[in-house]
Amino acid sequence: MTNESIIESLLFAAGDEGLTAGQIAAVLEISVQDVQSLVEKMAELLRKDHSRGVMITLYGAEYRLMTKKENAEFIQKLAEKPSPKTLSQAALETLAIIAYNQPITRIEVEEIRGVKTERPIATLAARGLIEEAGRADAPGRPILYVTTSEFLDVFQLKGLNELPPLSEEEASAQQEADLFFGRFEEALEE
Amino acid sequence: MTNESIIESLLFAAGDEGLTAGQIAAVLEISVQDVQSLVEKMAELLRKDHSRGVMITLYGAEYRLMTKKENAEFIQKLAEKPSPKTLSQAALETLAIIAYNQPITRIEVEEIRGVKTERPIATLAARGLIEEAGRADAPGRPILYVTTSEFLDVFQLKGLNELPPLSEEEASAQQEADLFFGRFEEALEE
Amino acid sequence: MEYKVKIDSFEGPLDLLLHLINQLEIDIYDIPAAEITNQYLSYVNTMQQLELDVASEYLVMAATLIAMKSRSLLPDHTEEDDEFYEEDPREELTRRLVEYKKYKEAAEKLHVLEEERTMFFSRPPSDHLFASNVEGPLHVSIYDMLGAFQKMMRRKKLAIPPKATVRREEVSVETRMKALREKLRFSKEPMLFEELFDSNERNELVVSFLAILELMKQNEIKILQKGNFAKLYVMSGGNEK
Repeated sequence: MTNESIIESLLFAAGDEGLTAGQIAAVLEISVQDVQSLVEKMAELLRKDHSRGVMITLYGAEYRLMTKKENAEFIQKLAEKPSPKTLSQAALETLAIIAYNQPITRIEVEEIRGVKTERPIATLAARGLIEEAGRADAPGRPILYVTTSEFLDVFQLKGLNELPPLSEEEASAQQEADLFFGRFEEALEE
Repeated sequence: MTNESIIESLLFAAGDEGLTAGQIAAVLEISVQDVQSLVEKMAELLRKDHSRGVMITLYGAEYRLMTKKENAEFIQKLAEKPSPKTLSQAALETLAIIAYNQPITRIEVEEIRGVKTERPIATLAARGLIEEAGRADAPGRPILYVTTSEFLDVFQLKGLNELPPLSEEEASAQQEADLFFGRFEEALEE
Repeated sequence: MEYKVKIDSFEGPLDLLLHLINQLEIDIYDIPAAEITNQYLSYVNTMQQLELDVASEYLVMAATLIAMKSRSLLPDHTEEDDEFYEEDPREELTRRLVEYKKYKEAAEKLHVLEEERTMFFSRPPSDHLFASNVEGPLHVSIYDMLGAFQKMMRRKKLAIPPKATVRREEVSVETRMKALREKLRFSKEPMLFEELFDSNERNELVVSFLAILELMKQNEIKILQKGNFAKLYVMSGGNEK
């Protein structure tokens, strides 16, 4: 694969946070200058190519892939159409993080998701699935969120302790060799 | 901007939520068939173009942009978290039995595996790979399990019809004979 | 301790039997009862000696095998023609093994697909997509939530250097006004005043505040407050009735 291909992969996976030329250079093992000229060339090609829907921006020190401004109206149109599921993946992710980590602030949720989470939180609050529960003892006193009884209702849980465990428990719980075991030994000895 | 450009923008914005052909069609105001053939053409171009780092996948009903497999090592170089653990042998066997026989009860799975299957089922449910789908019309009204859309995603399937075929080698004369005599026996018992 | 690991890794009696059949290179459709029973029992004995927990399923199978073996030692009292009417435990065992083997192999194929899938990465969906659906009954299950969570876990978060080295570019009031307009248009519902500030940097706070004032002045936005000290909400569309 070409360096252009790898850079596209990296910028795509990096999401809204983007990557610096230095980070890309470290991965490709080429100089920062080479990265800069490569990315500039890619950005130029993207700008000119009307069949492409993304562009590269330099925001602070980070390169980011973003959708082209010309297509914003179509993205908005998509945003206006209700999701085929009743909760979007973004909302479900956010809800899972809150459910398993409550009380939790929006910033903390965003750190886990790696993306802004204002709208999913607004949706979940409007749906009555989460609510505010005071403020964290942190700079800016951010709002803490918890799930509601409506959440338990919708997901048919008696309580939060009924949430399934998230990680695969290793087969450490020892299965007891039952009574049969003893009888079997006897049978063998006979 | 071209439809290709808009589709790229939409798929980019949707990220791993993905979009169905129907959702794209509604935004572009063209037919679902047109979307399908456009997206397929785009996917083909992406596959062939070594300067591109992303591809279009279809798991379940959703098209998604994903990084190409060839670039995985470069992304992993920068990744904060290790790859999630793949499923244990027990979980995979259980999942295979459920996938090919859904809906199915735990007892039926255990009959095939010849061993208790509570823990693998709990693991699979926690990973969102299987879900409950009502109860069987049998004594004790046991829970029926089916696979989810997340299952299709994890195993790169468009649908259940894309499951790898179960091995045919056992369809030997011997097994056919077994089948025949099995039916014959049943007939006799009636 | 490799031995222990190996024994521990069987997925039950059928898996162990398949292993033995493979090792002894015997025909799954013509299992020699005596040999397989002896081998099986020696494995189960080893498990006991190593003080592994031997699940009851292994012992049930042991009993079945012992029954099968003793049966094979008895003189065949059935007539040739009656052979198939006789319930042969070997046939039943073969059927179960063949059935189990099918899924064991399918599990291996699924594993290959699963491994390959971990090589593809996506990005998080944009914040403002699909989030506005707040009406109608909710048809969503805990499994949908877990599935979404797993999808998120599979995403790669790429490491970002410390923010200290980042220099913000200067943002003009005009640019900020445009951004705020867009943000409010996307949001449709009133947004919290605080939500309009993306950055905590002083320069940007000031520019954002000036932009909000300017938008108010131009009657493009409205600010709502329910009472003294209540939260400020901002919504667009001041100038359109």
